[in-house]
Amino acid sequence: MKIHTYEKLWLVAAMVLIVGFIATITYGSVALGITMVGDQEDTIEPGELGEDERFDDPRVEQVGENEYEAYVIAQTFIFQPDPIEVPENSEVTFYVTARDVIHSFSVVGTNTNTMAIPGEISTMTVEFDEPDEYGIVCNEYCGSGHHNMEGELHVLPEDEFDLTELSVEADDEVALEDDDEVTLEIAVENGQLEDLETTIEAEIGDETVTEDVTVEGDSTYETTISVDAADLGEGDHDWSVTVDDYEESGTVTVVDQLEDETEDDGGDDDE
Amino acid sequence: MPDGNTHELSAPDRTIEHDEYDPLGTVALILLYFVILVLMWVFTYFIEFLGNDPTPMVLVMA
Amino acid sequence: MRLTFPRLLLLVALLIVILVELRTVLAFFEIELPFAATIAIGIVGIVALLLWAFLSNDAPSER
Amino acid sequence: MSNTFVDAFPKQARLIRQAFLTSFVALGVGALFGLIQALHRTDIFRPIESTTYYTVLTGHGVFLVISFTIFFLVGVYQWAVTESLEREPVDMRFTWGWYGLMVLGTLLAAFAILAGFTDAIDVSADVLFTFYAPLQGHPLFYIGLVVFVVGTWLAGADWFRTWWAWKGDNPGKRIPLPTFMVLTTMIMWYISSIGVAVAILAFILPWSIGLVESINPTLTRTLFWYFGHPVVYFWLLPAYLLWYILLPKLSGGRLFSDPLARVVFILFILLSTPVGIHHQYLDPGIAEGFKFIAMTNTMFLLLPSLLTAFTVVASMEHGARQRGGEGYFGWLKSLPWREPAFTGMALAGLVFAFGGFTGIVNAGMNINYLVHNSLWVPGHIHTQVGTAVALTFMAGSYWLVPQLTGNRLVGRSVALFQVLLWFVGIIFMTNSMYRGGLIGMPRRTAEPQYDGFDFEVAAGSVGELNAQLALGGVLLFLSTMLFLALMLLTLFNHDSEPIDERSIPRPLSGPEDSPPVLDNLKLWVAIAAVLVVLAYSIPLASIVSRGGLFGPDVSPFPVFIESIGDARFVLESILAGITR
Repeated sequence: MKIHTYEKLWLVAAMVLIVGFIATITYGSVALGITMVGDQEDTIEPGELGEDERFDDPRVEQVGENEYEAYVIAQTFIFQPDPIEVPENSEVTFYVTARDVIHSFSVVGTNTNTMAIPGEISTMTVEFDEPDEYGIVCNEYCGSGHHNMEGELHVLPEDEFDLTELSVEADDEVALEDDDEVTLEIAVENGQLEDLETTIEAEIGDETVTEDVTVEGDSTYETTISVDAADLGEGDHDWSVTVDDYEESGTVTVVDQLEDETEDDGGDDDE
Repeated sequence: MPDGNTHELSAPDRTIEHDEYDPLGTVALILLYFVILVLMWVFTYFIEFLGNDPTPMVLVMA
Repeated sequence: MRLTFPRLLLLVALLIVILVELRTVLAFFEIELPFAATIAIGIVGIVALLLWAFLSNDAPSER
Repeated sequence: MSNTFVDAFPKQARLIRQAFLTSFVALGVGALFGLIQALHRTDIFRPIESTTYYTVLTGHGVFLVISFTIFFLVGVYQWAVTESLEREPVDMRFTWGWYGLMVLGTLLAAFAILAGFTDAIDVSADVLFTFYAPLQGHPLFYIGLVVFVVGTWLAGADWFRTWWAWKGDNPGKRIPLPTFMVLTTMIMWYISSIGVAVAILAFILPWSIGLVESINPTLTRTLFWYFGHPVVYFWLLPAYLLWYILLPKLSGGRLFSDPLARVVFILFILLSTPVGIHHQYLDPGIAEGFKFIAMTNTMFLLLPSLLTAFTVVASMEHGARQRGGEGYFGWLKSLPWREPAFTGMALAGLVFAFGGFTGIVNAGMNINYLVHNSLWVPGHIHTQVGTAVALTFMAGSYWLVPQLTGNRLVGRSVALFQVLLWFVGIIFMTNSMYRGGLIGMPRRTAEPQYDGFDFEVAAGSVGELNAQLALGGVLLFLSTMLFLALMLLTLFNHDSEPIDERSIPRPLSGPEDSPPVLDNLKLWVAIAAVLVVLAYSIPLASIVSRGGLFGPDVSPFPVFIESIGDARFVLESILAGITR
């Protein structure tokens, strides 16, 4: 075969170029440890995400000292959870799946980018150093509302980040006659692994009750705070419970006597 | 009439056969292309891509 | 005319293209050329090219 | 006495004219849709709703990359086979038959897509060119695609038949280069289009008409990309054919090396197909190892293109030197830049060379995180298919159409302006797409901005990128319209003769310089088949064993009746609210 010397030279140069490209990619994979989204996770029934313990409640979970896992569902045309909140200086593993059609989970301006395919779970472990706010977009066409599909990822400073959840149960109406008490049943859930030292501050009418508590890691602290209805007097009383930045509030009505049996009297009670 | 629409594809001035032809200009152009490709690749991989953190990694657990 | 019309057209096209790409390259080296400046440079460049091409009595160099 | 193609083969010229006409109609509609998109997604002018954007986008993709390119391909290939074998098809009725099938397929798919513009007909297929299940279009869309592909299969059979007949009359002769290119392209096409045929016939079509309930999205997606990467070479190879065959002639020279041209086309048979997984680097459910293999294959697929760059440029240089060119770069001045057919193809090649770089980035496995599905990707597509291919086809038409009609090209200077306008337009548009892609702007979306965050542009602003994209789109549209107008005028320019005749100069280094094994097509088919089996059998087996042939109970998501989609969305949102 007659090939010009220059062309042979170029053939060699072309091969060098190709091998050089492959070598760069290999360097990224092996030396830097960049991994591809792969087949690490088993498949999942997209119609039964509600029965899967990871995806029944899309959320961020702490699994190690600075290690977190985020379970994310992409569906037409939202991401859950939204926003996703993680602390700075953390390693976060995203588990992403789709409920209906093929979407993507792409953190704008970063290499954190994966397809979200119904039946499959993508995993990506990334490090967040500094506090920042990122947008998340779906970059795979997923139907007529595709352009509205976005979410947010907040990387919070350590002192602003927690996995605390506050819930309060309280009566709407309390009767004076039985020496009843107005009670607030408070549950503080600490999703982080470290103990949470905080103060529960409850206000009912003019009364203030505070309680210093330590909620152990990955557990829930429950307490009940009560005030004599007589001290409050008849009428509407606002209450609120504050734990760190979380607040729950409501109104309790103290009445002379409960009128459970009288059906007509609920008329004003719109709430 | 020589207007823009009637000019012939001009005939070669001379004939050059395979053995007397060295594509020097092609080599010059294509090596220039080679250098540009390498520069663009290095830039895109090491600055654009590796600077686009965070990137999915195998992380050594402490 | 120093250049034939087709060649002039080709050079103008190449000039615009180089300008667009050069601006991107400069931006990578953190030299930001404002939008208006780019257009100004483009117009100056094209006018200069046209003047150079037209303000000459040489015959076109087209073979 | 003129010596054009139409003088020698009037019947074939008629068919090719017809194929080109179909191709150009698709080009016109596709270009109009492209203009609408460029103005809509940059929020400059919005005659349509954002939800309708995706109907336009589907049409733009299908009409341009299926109808425009492939109808032009069959035209060029019919010309190449007829011209280089000096022989008519065995049975011209068969030839018209496959053309008719392709038209029928196009009309069916086009109906399904265009009906999406009106509520009066309960049909639409806003599934884009990639039609990823579980998005579901109207069955007519899929049927149209299948009919179209069958048409192209028969076209290939027709050319093989012509070649076999020729071989009977010319025993022991080497296959003429243009025919060799046609046959090798079609072999690649047969191997690769099996993927999309299986995806549609075995899975998507039965599912879209309700015969099966569920689908494995990863499987149909993988089968699509099994076809989806080689199809880009199906668009590209006719452009390569024109670069190898026409460009040397137009430069005033001869093809530098026939043997290397053959090697290049054989490499495309071997390497085009076992690379499709590089479109799925970010897909879950496919192991990293398979992705790495696809990556190395893809990188080696650069080789034929890099070789082409040398051979074609050397052929042009040969022409320039024969015309008196001197020096390392001075010879460039001796090229026929006033000839639009030449200038168009040369600029297309230049854009292709640099667009090739963006393809390398796409092919690089982990760097794909940076650009996957961002605006970078349509930037790449528009430099490659949208310029290397489209501009070569347009420039080639400036030489071919006079050959096919016997009429002189109207407006040669305008034609030169047209190709330069395209060149400038594509740079404006793709430059902004690349820059937008690098900062994370997604492709395939109707809106430039999101509510919750802003794109951070390193230099300039989002508004500026958008303006540049829209300007490029407008220039490209104007350029297309100029081209179509010139073609129309040339068609009716009866009292004239083309300025050139049909002969193609023989190569500097001819087929006699290469081993005959290059022409052993059966051998290359066998090796290609082995490579495909090696690259795909294990990934496909893994996908099927993971998700099942018909998937992990994935229900369809019809986009052809919009109200259903919306109702479903509301329902999903409520459910999502409850489960939280």
